[in-house]
Amino acid sequence: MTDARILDRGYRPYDGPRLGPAGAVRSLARHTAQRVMGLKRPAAAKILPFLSAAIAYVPAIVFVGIAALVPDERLTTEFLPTYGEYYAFVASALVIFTALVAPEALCPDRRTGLFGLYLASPLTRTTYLVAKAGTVLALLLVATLGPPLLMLVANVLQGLGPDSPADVALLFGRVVLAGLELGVVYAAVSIGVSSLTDRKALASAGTLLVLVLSGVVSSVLVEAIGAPDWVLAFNLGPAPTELAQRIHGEPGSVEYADVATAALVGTWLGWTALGLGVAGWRYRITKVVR
Amino acid sequence: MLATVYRLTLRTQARIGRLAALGALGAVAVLVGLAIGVGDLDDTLEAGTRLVNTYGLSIYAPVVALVFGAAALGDPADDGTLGYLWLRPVRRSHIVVGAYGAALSVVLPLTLVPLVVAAALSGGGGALVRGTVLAATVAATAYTALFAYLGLRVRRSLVWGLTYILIWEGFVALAGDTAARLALRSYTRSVLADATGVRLRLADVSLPIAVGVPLVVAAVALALTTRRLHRMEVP
Amino acid sequence: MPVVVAEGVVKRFGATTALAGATCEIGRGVTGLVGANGAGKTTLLGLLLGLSAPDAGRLEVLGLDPRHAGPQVRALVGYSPEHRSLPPDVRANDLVAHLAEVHGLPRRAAVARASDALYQVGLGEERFRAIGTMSTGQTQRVKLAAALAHDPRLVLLDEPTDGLDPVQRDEMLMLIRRIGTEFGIDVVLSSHVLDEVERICDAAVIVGEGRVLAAGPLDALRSTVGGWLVEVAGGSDRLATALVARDLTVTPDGRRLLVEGVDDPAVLRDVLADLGLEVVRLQRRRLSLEDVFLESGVYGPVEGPA
Amino acid sequence: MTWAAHPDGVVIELDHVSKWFGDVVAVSDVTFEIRPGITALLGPNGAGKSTVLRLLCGLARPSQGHVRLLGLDPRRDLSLLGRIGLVPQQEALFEPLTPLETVEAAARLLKVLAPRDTAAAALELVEVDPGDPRPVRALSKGNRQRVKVAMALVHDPDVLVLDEPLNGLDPRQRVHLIELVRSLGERPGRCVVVSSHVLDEVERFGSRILVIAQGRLAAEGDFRRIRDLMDDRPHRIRVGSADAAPLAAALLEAGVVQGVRLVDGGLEVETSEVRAFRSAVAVVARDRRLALDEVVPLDDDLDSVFRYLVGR
Repeated sequence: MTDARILDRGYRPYDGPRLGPAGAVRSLARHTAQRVMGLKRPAAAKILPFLSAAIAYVPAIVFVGIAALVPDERLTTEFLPTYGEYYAFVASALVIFTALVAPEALCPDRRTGLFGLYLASPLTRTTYLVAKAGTVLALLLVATLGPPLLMLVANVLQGLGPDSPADVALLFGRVVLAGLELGVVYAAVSIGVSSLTDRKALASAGTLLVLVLSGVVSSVLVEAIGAPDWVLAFNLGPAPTELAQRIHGEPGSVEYADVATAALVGTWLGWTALGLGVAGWRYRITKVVR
Repeated sequence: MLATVYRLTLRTQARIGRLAALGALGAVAVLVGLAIGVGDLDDTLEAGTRLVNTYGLSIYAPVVALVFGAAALGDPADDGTLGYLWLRPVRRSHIVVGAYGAALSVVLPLTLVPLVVAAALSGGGGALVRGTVLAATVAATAYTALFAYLGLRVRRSLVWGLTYILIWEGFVALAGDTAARLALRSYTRSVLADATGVRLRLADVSLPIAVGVPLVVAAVALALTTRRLHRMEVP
Repeated sequence: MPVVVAEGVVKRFGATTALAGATCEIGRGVTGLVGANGAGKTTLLGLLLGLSAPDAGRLEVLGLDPRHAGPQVRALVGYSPEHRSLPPDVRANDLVAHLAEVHGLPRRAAVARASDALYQVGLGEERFRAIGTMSTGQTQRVKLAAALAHDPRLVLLDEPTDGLDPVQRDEMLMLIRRIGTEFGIDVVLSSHVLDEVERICDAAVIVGEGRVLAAGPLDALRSTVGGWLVEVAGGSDRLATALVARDLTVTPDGRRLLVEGVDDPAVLRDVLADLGLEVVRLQRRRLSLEDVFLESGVYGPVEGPA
Repeated sequence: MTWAAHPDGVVIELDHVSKWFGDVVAVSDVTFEIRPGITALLGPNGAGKSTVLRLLCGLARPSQGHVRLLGLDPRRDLSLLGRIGLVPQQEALFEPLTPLETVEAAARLLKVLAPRDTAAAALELVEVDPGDPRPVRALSKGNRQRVKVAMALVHDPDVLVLDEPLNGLDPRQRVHLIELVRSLGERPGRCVVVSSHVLDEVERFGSRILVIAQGRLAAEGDFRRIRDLMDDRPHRIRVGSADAAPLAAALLEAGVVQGVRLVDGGLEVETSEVRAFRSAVAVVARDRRLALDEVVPLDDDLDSVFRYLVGR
């Protein structure tokens, strides 16, 4: 046996499996999620995303804590918020998180030119956008679906939740639907705005502006000009939360008393279609500098 | 020479994106003015003045002045085209005045039109409109000059500018009279208060001073900008 | 089997015709793609990657038709664009591993090959630094590693020496040469610096006004045209008269003399020896790629509407 | 325009110039003079070359020492700026303007008579169509580069500084611009400073070079004479011959070479007495009736000179 040898350290070809476009979409999604949450990036990039996501969980943890510590069941059911009302507590955290996720997911690729490299890979403009939109939605669901699910599980474990499995399943369905509803509309709007510019600061400001302006304009139109009440449904602040409460079969807030659920669903569809439509159009026409 | 710098700056800075965005902000002022006018308020002058003061003079005018003022010389300094103005046998003061003039030619209309329309629609009457015109003009002139200097002095001038508008003028200046003296807002606010007779917080400066001080501030800012341009190392 | 086959490829963007019937074959090894600005080079690269479809003609890359098998082609091709196109706040090894994965490699293999590729392009421990902190030279190497990590069969490089200083340029050119030979990965090098193409390419494709004006191995393109270049340190005119006396035709070209009509080089040796001149250079004259380029009438269209 | 002619025609003078950014020394104690004609400014990335360039035309201020252009200080004398033409490296232009408007604006600022016509002429000189209605935003990198050159020529400057002017140009445009700059360099009294990394093209501008490495002046003058000064680097020359071995022996015997290597088609020699070798090679071959059909120097082009001066 020779006791010495020199291995060829030169270039080694690869002959293992190749995963094709599906692998590319998964990888892009994972890389984007890491980038948005600041992982594998300087510490400062982690603060805002984790902070705003965490704020969405704090009330849930507190309520679960109270339900566990306070023995008197009547008090807890009276005092603690219902699943629908929960969103009102975390509205500001949701808005901040929304204004962070999509801009960080979409804008840097175009600004640094990495988008051009992605197009030179098995990804196409469509699969790229699908992967990015999916990631943005998944991250937003962490903030819109996570906390109520946490409360549901905790309540069921402590026996506070509904008794029969059928009721639990129904409640679970409603929690998921409400979480999805909020996540989708906020994802769509923020993706739409983020596709319009390659500077994430502008995209974040733009997203907030759209949320605020939709409120200002709709309330001014209704109160000052006397437009019909359903116009309030366009307000991206309270309307999605109102729809979430409707999903849970709870009576919503007073202003929306005489706004039909159909209107709320209609505007929900409208905003979602508008956001995704704008993004789809922008990503089809973006010229890549080669 | 000065006219060439003026034309160059005007053509490169008046970009659709910025005009649209600030136009939208201006439209909000008009909408709220309309809301006041249509609503059955008893004292529209009071409400109109509050609108022009809180939204117009405290946020809208400074932001418009910041966007175009800081960009007048800040953008060329960032992207390197400043060299095409600087490496010329042109007095530095001509460059500064030309760029400032161009910025002002955009800031003035963009500030005056929405605020005056809002003032008129709010039913505040001639006094409010006159007050708005004078106050907005003073604000535009002073803020644009101040931010022109900022744009050349620091990088990321938008962030520093917003900090000045929202934090320094928004909070610190409310701490007391002496602090208020160091914020342009108290002067522009005094001009409005003087014209409309509506009492506004920390707006107790006489008209000549309320107009004079901002103009002096503008002149000093332009002088500093000229000195800075003369001594700086063009990227 | 040629790596790329193009037959009568036409591509129009609105009013301008970017490619008007380009036909050529790109073989193994390192091939230079040269052409005037706006002559269709960038369009051709885009078609090779299947990013846009030709209006007419046939295109084949690695045996696949990029129009229908775009993703498959791009999985086997590495591309390093000209412009600065890397995120500054991501570490080099993370980015290269990610791009390898996006090109179809499983996670484990991607991380291993990324590290290996970064070594091959000469990046040591700096591959763990954020790309924003790297010099132009290092960034160009990261781009090259990103194009190699997924073991492509073909690499398209667009101005890889852009922004490098002379020593860095030589190192990058030697590296590209190694890729085309040692690594066994074919390279298409798009560049405006013909001297660099001439130094490391086996063949070249000259594109002009949307057509391929000339293509083939460099030796064939730069056919020897006869004639000798002679340069001496002083006494050049005495040399000229002596050569004319031997009824050779002599035309001065800067510090050198172009001597034609020489059938046996010994005559040059003898004249130089007789006059005792200092021989700085004695060389057969060969067309440079630049001569071939300029003579092929490569006048890119005066910028019509883009 | 008469200018205060420096006594012996020196146009640009740096005297013990140093430049610090914070505690980073970009340029340390550099002294040189540039006379009319074309001088190439070379240096590795990050070695201070671009800082020297900015000091030269007054964009930057020396921390120590002084810079004189045509006898004047570019940082203080505004009128001097009307005699300098600079083609900067960055690509930014006044995007919404057309090529003609861009160059005309420069002409006006430079107090040129008939700015519009002079601008049109400058554009034609660099082969850009003055009538092109499109804003420079829409032009290719090559054309934008040529608009920048036109801006630097419109006032017929006495000092022309070009920072990597060939960037983005295609081969034909490069040849044309090299010829243009050469002709500009021939105007008496004008001094042209060109910086570029593509040394094969720099050789065509001329042979005078200034090399900046690690913030200091590494070499100055005609690069061929610089090469000859490098006696620690023997000249490597390829000699083509069918009788390679006997010729190698003969040359060794003649004592004009220090090292020989047989290669296919001939031999490669190393010699430190390059002049002796050049005089002997033809004579030795003829006397011994040995074939000699090629003598090609391998390392006296600018690329090798630069590498020896600066290479790691």
